[in-house]
Amino acid sequence: MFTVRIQSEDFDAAAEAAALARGRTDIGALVTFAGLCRAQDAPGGAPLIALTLEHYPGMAEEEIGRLIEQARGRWPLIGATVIHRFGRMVPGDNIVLVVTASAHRAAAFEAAEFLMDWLKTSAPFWKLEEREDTRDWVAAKDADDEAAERWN
Amino acid sequence: MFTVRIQSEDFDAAAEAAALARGRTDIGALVTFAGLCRAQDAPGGAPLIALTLEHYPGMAEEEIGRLIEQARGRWPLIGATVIHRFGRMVPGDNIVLVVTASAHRAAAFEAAEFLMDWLKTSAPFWKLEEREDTRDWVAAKDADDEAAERWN
Amino acid sequence: MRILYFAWVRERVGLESEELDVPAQVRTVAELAAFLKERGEGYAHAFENPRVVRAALDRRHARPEAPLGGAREIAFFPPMTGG
Amino acid sequence: MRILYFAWVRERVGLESEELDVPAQVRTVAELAAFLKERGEGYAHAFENPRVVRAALDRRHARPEAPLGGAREIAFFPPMTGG
Repeated sequence: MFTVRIQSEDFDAAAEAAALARGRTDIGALVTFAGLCRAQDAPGGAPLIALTLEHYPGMAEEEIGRLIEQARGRWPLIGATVIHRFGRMVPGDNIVLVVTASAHRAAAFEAAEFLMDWLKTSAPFWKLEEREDTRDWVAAKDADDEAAERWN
Repeated sequence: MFTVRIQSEDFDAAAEAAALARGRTDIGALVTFAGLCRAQDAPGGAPLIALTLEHYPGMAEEEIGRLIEQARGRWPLIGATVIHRFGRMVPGDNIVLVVTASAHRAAAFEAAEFLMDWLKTSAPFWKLEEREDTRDWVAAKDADDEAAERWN
Repeated sequence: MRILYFAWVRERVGLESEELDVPAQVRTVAELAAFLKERGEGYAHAFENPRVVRAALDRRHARPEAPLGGAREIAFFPPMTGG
Repeated sequence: MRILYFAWVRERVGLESEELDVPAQVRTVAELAAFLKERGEGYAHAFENPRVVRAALDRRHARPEAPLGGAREIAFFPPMTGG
């Protein structure tokens, strides 16, 4: 089962992982990654009040679907679920969920990392950070590009 | 929060991950690994009926605690939970849970993989497999030793 | 052609999307960005550093040299920061 | 000294644990394994290939050459297969 959802509502990581595994006896490894909104990026910086995620409807689903297809070509996945939220979030809120299921742990771990690395650099989402006196679009990080490039 | 539990009862992966994140705003990445009992190891082999996990009470908790200390020395972890079950399990059942929480995804992913790799080779647990006509202790895999050694 | 703008490209242009008749001599993504840059102050600001503006043609990432071809939709946006 | 056995080492020895007065000349983990091997058929089977039997002294992994020292508990078991 391979699923992509782009939604403003929160998700239930546990329920999504359980849904992938339910009734199956061929899954040996289930990896769940949840990305959350943090209050502070840099020590001493002004705390984050909220994050607004803008996305490109239609393309976001399609691009993540293409990433899942690439992951399936590289690892023997039994299932994967990716959920990415949009809209306004406050510290502690869920932003993104990746669940991967495979017979063995290396495939599940690597596919989850691959999906997260590429989500960051190729899924059409943009973060706007609100702090007390500022409102800034987050700049893309070179470290994220490098994380994605390591799979090439 | 760092927790080790060795138990015969099932665990709730979702509740454990939620417990690590509850009320915090400094966690950016939460990785959950669940290892499950599979019905079949080799294609064409006799299906597994059940798995019995034997463990060394006392040492199991202590050894996993030492692994968590090593992981904390290598990655900036905010929290980690490891639960390993013992007793008889059937295909589809949970066996082991590792949850790691960190500000950033690379640390959370790597620490979870490190803990799983070392759990396999150094935590005192032994699997007995029941198939229709056989009852065998699982042999340790060279691949698992190699997976653990890559962290050295 | 339908043109979409996202994040600070959208804010600078001042539009979420628009329909535009693209002149025949504008053949690539980069040529369209250069054409848009001349349409006013907001566009000039959005495309002031064309190398940082990314594009997608019919919802697939496209390089600056990609031909517009028969694409019905093009989007311009900053490097992505989701996940 | 308290001696524990796990998995197929336990099954072959036929005991989960026992208390034993270890002779003074038995100083290391390997020497104790060799000493146990002579105690009967089950022990001989359990320790037939001493290199595959692992040990823990007071609940910490110990190499064959590790001295027993003042340890109160030693465990013998096959390579671990948890996780």
